[in-house]
Amino acid sequence: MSEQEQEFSGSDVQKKFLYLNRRAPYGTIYALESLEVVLIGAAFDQDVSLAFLDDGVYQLLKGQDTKAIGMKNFSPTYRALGDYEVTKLYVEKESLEERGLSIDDLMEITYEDEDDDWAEKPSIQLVNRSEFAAIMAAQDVILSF
Amino acid sequence: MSEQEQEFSGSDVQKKFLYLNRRAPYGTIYALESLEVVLIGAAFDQDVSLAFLDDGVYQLLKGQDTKAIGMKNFSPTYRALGDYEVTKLYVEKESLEERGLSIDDLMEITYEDEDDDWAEKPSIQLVNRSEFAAIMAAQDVILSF
Amino acid sequence: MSVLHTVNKSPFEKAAFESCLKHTGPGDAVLLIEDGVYAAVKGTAVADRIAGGNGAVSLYALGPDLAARGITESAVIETVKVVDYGGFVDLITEYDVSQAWL
Amino acid sequence: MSVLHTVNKSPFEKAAFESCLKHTGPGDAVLLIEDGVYAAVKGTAVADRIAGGNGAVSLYALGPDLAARGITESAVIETVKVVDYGGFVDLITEYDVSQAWL
Amino acid sequence: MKIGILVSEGPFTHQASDSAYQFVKAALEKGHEIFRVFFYNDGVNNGTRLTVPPQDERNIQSNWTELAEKHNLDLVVCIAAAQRRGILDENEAKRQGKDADNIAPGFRISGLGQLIETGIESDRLVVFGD
Amino acid sequence: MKIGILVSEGPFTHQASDSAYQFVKAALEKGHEIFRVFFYNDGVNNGTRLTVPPQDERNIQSNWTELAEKHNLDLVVCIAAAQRRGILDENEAKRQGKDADNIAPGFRISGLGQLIETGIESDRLVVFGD
Repeated sequence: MSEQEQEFSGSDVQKKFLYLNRRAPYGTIYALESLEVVLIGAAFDQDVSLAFLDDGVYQLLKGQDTKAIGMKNFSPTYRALGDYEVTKLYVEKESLEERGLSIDDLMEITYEDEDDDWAEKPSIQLVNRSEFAAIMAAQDVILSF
Repeated sequence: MSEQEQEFSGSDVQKKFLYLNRRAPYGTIYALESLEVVLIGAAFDQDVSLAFLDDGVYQLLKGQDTKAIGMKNFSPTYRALGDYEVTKLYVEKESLEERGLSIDDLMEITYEDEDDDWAEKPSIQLVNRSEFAAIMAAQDVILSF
Repeated sequence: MSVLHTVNKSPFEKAAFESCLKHTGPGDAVLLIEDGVYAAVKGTAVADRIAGGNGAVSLYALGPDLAARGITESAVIETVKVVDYGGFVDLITEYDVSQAWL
Repeated sequence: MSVLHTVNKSPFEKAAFESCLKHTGPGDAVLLIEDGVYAAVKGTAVADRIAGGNGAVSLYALGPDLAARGITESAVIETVKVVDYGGFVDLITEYDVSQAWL
Repeated sequence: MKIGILVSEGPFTHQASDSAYQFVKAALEKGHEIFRVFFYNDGVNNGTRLTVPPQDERNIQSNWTELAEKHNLDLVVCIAAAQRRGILDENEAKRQGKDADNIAPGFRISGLGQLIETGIESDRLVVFGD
Repeated sequence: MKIGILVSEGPFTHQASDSAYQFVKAALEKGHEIFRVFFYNDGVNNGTRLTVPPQDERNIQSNWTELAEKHNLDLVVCIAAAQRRGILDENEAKRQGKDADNIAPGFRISGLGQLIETGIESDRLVVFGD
């Protein structure tokens, strides 16, 4: 990995990557393996956003406790995304509402803004369904899981 | 297989097996691998029924031609089920209707009734949604794919 | 004869939950497991399918799958009983046959 | 910038098709492949989602997947253009980015 | 009671194998007999000994293998499904002219008849899939 | 154009790998360049040489291997996803203390960075999954 990182850190190609998450955690592995791509991808100095819509919003729910199903609880990793300079997490408002959820049901995910004296800011941005088409159209690469 | 067949052909255990098919062919392998269980299961002198509901009704559509996707067209196998003494194929009427289909869009599947001078009879029986709960409740084993 | 129906899919992602509800008979039960447990939550767009549902059908949800997904028992619709894996086993033995809505 | 959306799931089984339609912008296109092609058929319970749909979005279905499933081109809704794998490639190059609704 | 299990999905990607494992453990604790666990469709992928999951995650294959050893479980991988997906034991590898096999300890490869037999011989058959 | 491909599902169970294969063939016929085919999630299962599909069915693995030979394609299997699912090459088998490997000719195992690189270097990235 470090070789690749070096190879690209000097490159002036910077693309807009969107990771689009539409599936719940644990029932399938897609949420976890998507997150693993995001963490590796963070080494490549690209412009990264994550989107959570449909059942993808369930990935961010507070209070996940996987002990009794014998699987690893990977939800704390989302809160570490700020350390990887992944700071744009778009969550669809309508997807939350259909599921009886509000932003208060989601984990608090923040980052320190280096352009603003390292002030702590929320990473999650609520986005209306109608705005998502524009977000997608602004990307160079969409990885959907 | 033949060993098992012998072992069970003498057994007086006869159970009602229902194979419940709810998925379309080709997009996933479940339809094909369900059919493979039915064919092997036919060697075991059990009381076998197949049910097709939801997207499962697509498995029986006429005129499937898989040349251009490079996959094997396994739909002719359904027409051979009569030779395996698999003669009860329940198709849900409402599932057909929602998909704009009628029984005329399905393959003709028949069997020769040994109790009726080998008269050729249709294997497919249209069943209303409301009747399916009773069909399921009458089974000893339901294998769903 | 009575049927235990299991649903392991989110009602928002797949038609399995809806199809299951349309195919239950009196005396049957529905057990929500894996991503199916999201159907047991109060206040969602599908909650009335359970809350206002067929009283002749008993409803269960698997506690370990609720907890994994961050759903507290107080968020679960009152008519849904929460069971653990042992309760899942008991349901399988209590009902005559099981049908998995995959 | 314009987006090519691909849908590979049956509209009767999964919410992907419906979610895709809700997230297209003007100038986008939707290509139905694999089990997604069932959404292109006339006279189904979801046909009006396409036929009465957003005219600003172009609709395509993959011919090889239609044929495999026994769907003749005459059964396909008029506003849906049928393409082969070469046409799929052309669409990918014509639109700026693609999004797969899995 | 005598309970049979069908697992239709591979490890990790879907929860099916995990759910089946937890169910089987609970059933054994309650004194039930597990007639057989039959692995079909992608379920055959549970039976490869070549997996190396991350150290902080469960090892689904070895979980099954250990449970089988402890309770003398019969874990059967469908031969037809296994051939499509590249799961082989030593005999099958030889017969198919392959230079390696990958079946895990505690699993055996056999025919689909073993699934039908599970349905006939068990009081209940429970299906875990996608 | 330079096109990158992501395949997220294994062979046979979902059509994803077949669709990707047909797409890649068509793209090559039209003179496009395939930068890389990256296999992730269950997609890594496309890269085992131990499959023995029925003789009247397509062999998905050998289809990919032959296409790669003919067109010098770069077929990359994600190492992390492969470890979870038991896909190993000789080096990995040695490193993990496993007694066999199963990677198919024409496939190589590498890191997730190769997927990001595919996104950066390709004009288009096309995802085939479930």
